Amino acid sequence: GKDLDAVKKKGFIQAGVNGGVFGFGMPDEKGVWKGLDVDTARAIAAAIFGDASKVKFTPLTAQQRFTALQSGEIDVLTRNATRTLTRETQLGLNFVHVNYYDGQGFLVPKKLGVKSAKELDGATVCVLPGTTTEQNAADFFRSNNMKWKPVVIENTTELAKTFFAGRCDVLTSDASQLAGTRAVAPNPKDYVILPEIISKEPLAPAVRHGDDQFRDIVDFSVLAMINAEELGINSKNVDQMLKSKNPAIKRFLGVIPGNGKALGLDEKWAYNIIKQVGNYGEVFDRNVGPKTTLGLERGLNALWTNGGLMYSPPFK
Amino acid sequence: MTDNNTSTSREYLKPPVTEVGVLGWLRENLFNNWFNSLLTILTIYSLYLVVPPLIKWAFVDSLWLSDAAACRDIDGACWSIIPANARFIFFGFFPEDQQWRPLTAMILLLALVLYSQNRRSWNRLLFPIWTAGLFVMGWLMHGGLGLPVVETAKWSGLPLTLMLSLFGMVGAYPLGVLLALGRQSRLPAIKSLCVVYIELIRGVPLISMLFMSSIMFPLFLPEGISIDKVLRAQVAIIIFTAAYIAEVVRGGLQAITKGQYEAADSLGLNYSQAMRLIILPQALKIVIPPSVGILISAFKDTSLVVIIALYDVLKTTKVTLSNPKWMGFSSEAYLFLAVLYFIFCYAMSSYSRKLEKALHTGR
Amino acid sequence: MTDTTAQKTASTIDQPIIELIGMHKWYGDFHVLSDINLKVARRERIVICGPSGSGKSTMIRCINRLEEHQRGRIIVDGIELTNDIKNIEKVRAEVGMVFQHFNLFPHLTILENLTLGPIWVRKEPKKEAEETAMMFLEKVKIAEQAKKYPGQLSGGQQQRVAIARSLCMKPNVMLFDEPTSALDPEMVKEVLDVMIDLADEGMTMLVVTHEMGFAKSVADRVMFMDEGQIVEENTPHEFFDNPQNERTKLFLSQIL
Amino acid sequence: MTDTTAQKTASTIDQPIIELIGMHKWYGDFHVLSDINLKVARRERIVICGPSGSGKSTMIRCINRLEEHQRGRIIVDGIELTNDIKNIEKVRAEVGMVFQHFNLFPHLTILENLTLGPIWVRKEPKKEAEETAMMFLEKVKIAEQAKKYPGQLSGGQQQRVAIARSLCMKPNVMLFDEPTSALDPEMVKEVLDVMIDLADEGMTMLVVTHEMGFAKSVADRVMFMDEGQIVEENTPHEFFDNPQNERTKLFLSQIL
Amino acid sequence: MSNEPKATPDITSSTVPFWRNPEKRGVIFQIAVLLLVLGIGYVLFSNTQANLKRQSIATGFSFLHNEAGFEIGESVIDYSAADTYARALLAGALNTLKVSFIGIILTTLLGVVVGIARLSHNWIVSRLAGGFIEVMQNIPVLLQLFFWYSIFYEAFPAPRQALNPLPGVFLCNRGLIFAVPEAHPAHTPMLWALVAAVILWWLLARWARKRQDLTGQIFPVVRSGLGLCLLLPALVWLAYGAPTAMDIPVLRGFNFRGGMAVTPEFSALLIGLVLYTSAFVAEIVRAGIQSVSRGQIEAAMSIGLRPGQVLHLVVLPQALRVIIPPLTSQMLNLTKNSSLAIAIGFADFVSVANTTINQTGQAIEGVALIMAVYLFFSLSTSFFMNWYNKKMAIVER
Ligand SMILES: Nc1ncnc2c1ncn2[C@@H]1O[C@H](COP(=O)(O)OP(=O)(O)OP(=O)(O)O)[C@@H](O)[C@H]1O
Ligand SMILES: Nc1ncnc2c1ncn2[C@@H]1O[C@H](COP(=O)(O)OP(=O)(O)OP(=O)(O)O)[C@@H](O)[C@H]1O
Ligand SMILES: [Mg+2]
Ligand SMILES: [Mg+2]
Repeated sequence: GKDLDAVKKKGFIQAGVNGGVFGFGMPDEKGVWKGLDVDTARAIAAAIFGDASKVKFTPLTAQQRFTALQSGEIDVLTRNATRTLTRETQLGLNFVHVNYYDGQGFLVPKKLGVKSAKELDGATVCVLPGTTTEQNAADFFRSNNMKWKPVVIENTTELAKTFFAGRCDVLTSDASQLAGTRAVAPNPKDYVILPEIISKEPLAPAVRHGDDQFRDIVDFSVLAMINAEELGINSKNVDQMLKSKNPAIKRFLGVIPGNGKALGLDEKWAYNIIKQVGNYGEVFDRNVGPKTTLGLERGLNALWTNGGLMYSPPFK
Repeated sequence: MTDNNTSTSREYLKPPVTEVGVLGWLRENLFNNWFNSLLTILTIYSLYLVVPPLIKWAFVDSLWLSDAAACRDIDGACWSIIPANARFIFFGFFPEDQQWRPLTAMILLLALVLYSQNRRSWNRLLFPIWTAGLFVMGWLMHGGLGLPVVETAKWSGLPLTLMLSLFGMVGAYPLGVLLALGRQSRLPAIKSLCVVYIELIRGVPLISMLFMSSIMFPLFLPEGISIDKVLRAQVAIIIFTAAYIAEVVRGGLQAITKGQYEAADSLGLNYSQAMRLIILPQALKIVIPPSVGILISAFKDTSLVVIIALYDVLKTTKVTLSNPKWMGFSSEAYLFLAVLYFIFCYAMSSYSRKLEKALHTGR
Repeated sequence: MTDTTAQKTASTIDQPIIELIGMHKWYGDFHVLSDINLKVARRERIVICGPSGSGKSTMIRCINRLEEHQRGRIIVDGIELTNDIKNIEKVRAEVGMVFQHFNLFPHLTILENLTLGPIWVRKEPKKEAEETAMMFLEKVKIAEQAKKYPGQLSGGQQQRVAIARSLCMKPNVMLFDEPTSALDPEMVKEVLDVMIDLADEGMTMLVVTHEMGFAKSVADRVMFMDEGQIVEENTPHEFFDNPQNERTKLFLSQIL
Repeated sequence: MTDTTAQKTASTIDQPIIELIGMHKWYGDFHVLSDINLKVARRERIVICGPSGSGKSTMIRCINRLEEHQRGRIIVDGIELTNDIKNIEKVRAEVGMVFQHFNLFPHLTILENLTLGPIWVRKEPKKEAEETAMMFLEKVKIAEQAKKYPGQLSGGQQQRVAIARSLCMKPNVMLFDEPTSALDPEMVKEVLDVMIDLADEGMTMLVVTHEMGFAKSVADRVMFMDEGQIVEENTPHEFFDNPQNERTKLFLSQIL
Repeated sequence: MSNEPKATPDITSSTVPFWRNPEKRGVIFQIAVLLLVLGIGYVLFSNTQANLKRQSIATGFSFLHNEAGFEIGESVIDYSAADTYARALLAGALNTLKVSFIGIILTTLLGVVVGIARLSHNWIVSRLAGGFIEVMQNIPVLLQLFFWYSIFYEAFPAPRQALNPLPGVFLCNRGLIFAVPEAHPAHTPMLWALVAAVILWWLLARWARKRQDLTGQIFPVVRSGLGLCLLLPALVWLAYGAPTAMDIPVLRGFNFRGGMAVTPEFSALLIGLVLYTSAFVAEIVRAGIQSVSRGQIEAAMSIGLRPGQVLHLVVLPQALRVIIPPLTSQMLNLTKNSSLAIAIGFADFVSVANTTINQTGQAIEGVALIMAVYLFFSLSTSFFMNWYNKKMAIVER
């Protein structure tokens, strides 16, 4: 398709990322991009070019992200965007497989003694604008007949600081970010995440309408990471796995050709992803997992075999 | 008067003590009536309340070169955030091994500024020197001709701030001059177009222009064509600044007497010659000080590109602050930025004041 | 003129109207005026001249307290100038001043310029103030310009308006600080004419000027100042024909 | 002078160099010039005088199209002034103009002021233009100031430079609009001397001035304008000694 | 002399080719430029149309009637998530107006004070004012806003530890919350009484002027006017039995209920804008006062005017002419800069429009709305200013 051709001609893929969310898309002290979304984009580059470094990142605000994609400024959007019906239809986008299942929740200081989100009547709530968060929160409070006051701040950092300083009683955001925010609190133990998850937030990469081949490649790049984890392949053992007898693995890694041709890619595309970026579990652990500052559990993002939602269709 | 002129020998008396010296100065400047005395005492008292704790926080109890963890244990300022993150704050995404390039470019800029700050160097050479300087700076930043190319998406931090304002000014000036000439034009259509442009742009905030460049503009272009984000913001800044320059230049044009136009006409110069050789050289010289003022605002205004996710020096600092390690030290970081901006702007504004005086007295 | 003034005037008829006794003034370290002694009798016309920077302006500005003196006494019509605001106000009501640069109020019409003082300081009804104003405007031969703004008048006209403005306050003394030196030559005469009329009517006048013709024809006494001192004073006749002091001679040789 | 000009000059030698026929001009509703008829022969020197606002400046400014006329014809050296830009350019190259306020270009040196026209309009090489310029500067006796800026010169010097600037364009006619009235009296003579030299060399000149001495000694004809019309014209002798028109008489009585 | 203006030009220009006729050249040039501008406009427009269609993006302003579905932190009018986008935007616009209006008043006051302080004979005061002006002018306002906001939420305690400096007044990181009189039927008549007092004041001023014209006596109009404004409402209040019930804020649940609150976002924005702009205003005021020459003041003093009268009758009328035009453009700057509210969470027009763009995806309409609203503010101000300047211009020769 034309988008893929254009990307190949350019020699790199232009990915829109968040730029300010720790663990998902943010530059480190050296200016190197880090995060789950960033690694997803790298995986796509590895699939197309066999080189995970052939990707350039464009940081985008919430308002810019869709026009940037529509106008062709970026080729793929990997910026914690929730897949919704309107976005899919009215904005002319195609979302691919979810790379992070999220849901909106509430973070409160322990000392308030709040046990449930239903007790939040009259609270002041810190919200990050530009996502579905504002609307979700409004819906939740309305449906439970509670009053509230939003404090809407554009910038994640500013918002977190504001919350810790006690400007708001509650911080609402996607659960992933709540954990992240709590992790950087002056004293993380003073804060709890309330049990209610008030929305479904399947965060997925998106491409624009018009090039199904490219969409497939992006979709399967995400799936390949999940599939690899299912198959037990990771960046360290991928070379040995090339010798595996398992036909599923052989097909996956392109030892038995076919998948690559079907996508219009090199047969080693999946191998390249795993070798250069890692499987989903690795990427998760590296960026947001329990050992990182964010310290997120796998939860919904565990493999289906472990009670999560991550499930890959067969690669054949 | 010499001493031998005896008829009226003039005795110079010392003035009463209350008029001169420290006492005189104090009386004259601080305590010349009860109201001023009260004011003085109140001011000194409030300074006493504010300044010592501030000094304690900023200097006595502070850390300058430590890691983030050490900072959590002190009461004072944690200036360490700056040196620890200096690379990213100043140069952002610019590849580390190429970092010398923006550094050289900035030093070059500084040298150019220092050189042209002296009015004696305002001669025919100045323009080619600046043109060459800007080209070299562009080359250093972008690469090519032997240097690896660094695309604009990676330009960030202080160089981006400087480039946006500098090229904003350089780009806006010709446009502004054209608009000013257009606004003075006798042709009604041209005049109204320019008036509409100038008033429209001056009527809206810069961030709406930036929104336009970042959200709306991509939709204006034909399918498949896209313009770099930095360039779009740069264009928005140019379009915006040009309107203000136009008004300043118009002031300069109005200061040129009708006689100059007539003398040019009667020599037989045509419109463009008269403008180029007679009117603009005079008008532009008059408006140098207010132009510096516009440069200052342009420099300050580039900080608004944070709102459209460009990594100028304010944004790189904010990114540093979103790193959990350094999250708590925003006051220090903001103060540092404030000082940085202050130094640049103050230098420019005091220079423009000096210039204004110099141009006012001399021809 | 209010009743009290009239009384006081009567009681002090033989006293000098202006008296400066051992007056000194400094600007910071700089000794501008040193030991000035001066008595001006009622109806006396005094011309003051001297080189630039000699302190002429400063001296007459001290008389209506536009500048503060630091030592010695200044007594105007029996009122001594001290820090007392009441006294300063009284003296200023008594003394009219005309400046080199006219200092008309550009935002007011000629008529309003003239009535401002009478209305706000002397609390005259507007109508009355305007009548007086028109009278003085006629006197300075400029009545037809009453509705114009100062910016629309020539320099000579402006200076005449300025004189009329002072006269509207019915002063007993008029001070002039180089009233013609900012004027184009052809306008000097019209202003001097007005001043001569004024002198003829018996106004007490202190005039800083280099118009020696005016001095000769009008002045009762001419004073020469240099370096902050009154160096010489004499009748015009003696002063011009027979100057005593070296510096006066030098000055006169340059100016005549 | 280019070849074509020379040819044309030859072929039109007995024609008037400037001809105004039934020329009218309005500023909006205001009729400034009405039915002006004027013929200027080659080498003729004409002085124009008249009260302020009578339209003298406007008339000579029409001749090099600094103002546009609305009716009648203006023909300069055989070229009629119409809307045609080419013609306007030609006429301006033919006609030099000197203004009351000199209008030198303050950002250029004297020499640059003089060479600007020759270089950009007549496309002369710089060297040649500078040589010519120096020649004319010498002629107006000011060659040593070539490197200075106008702001550093006295009024009289500036006006002489302005004359030289016009001459550098090698005009056939020179227009002067009160060239001496913005000058201090002591500088008038130096400018008039230059103009007299010019007249002696046979330059065609139209001079608006009130310097009657100049008119008497130099002019071939003197014209008197009032209310937008040429009221009287005559030889200087007749004009001054025997004016015909009442208004002329009144004007002369005021000015002489 | 005939008085036919612009009589038929018998200077025939028909023979001149059009490219040599300056007027025709001008017309042709203008047409060319207009065509160029229209052409560019058309290309952009058609591109946009094509893009929107291709990507099936909704267009038009019909979204304004849809339910907004988001809350706004503070609003002058009643607003809830169930209202339309149009109402949300209106609430945003009113918030912009609110902060601009209060900001303009405070800026003017502070600017005048600092400007006068800059001219003070008191060395310390004038230096401090100078320092204030330099610091404020030379730091980007956005940075200042961040700074003030962080002061607000970091320096003040939580609601439960709220400072209570006066009874009924609480200061905490939720803002300044204070008691207001409980709603009472007396309030409307009191308001009318105030209006009546203002009208009376005006009549009084006219009467005083007339009396002064006639008798020369001066009446203390300002003092008696202010007195009226206090007295009349107070009388009405007494007539209604002097209701003293107050709506006192109390801490219930998370927040204070009742009373009136000024939020930190609003305060930070206000303080930031006021401090920043007042530095510029101070310079304008200083320049304006200095533009009145010393001679004017001396002349006024020498006709015997008191210092207060000198200021009121001579200095201010002249200084204001110099001050007002640049002052207005500073006021406009303040209004435009209030759009930075988006960075610190105050729900101004831009911030609401931004959320709207984000939820509806209709960027073009959103940005167009933003521009239109600010243009409306600016242009109406300029029209007023042009009128004012014409009226006040000092007549010159
Ligand atoms: N405000 C001031 N501060 C300091 N020095 C001053 C001030 N005003 C005047 N002077 C100095 O005082 C001296 C006397 O000034 P003054 O104006 O009285 O002179 P003058 O005789 O009126 O001269 P001129 O003929 O130039 O008006 C001068 O040397 C002047 O420089
Ligand atoms: N641009 C203009 N618009 C309208 N009226 C004008 C303009 N220029 C001049 N006038 C009027 O035309 C009349 C003639 O002006 P002009 O300058 O030709 O007079 P002049 O004879 O040169 O007088 P002066 O001796 O004062 O220079 C005057 O009444 C003047 O007010
Ligand atoms: Mg003096
Ligand atoms: Mg004239």
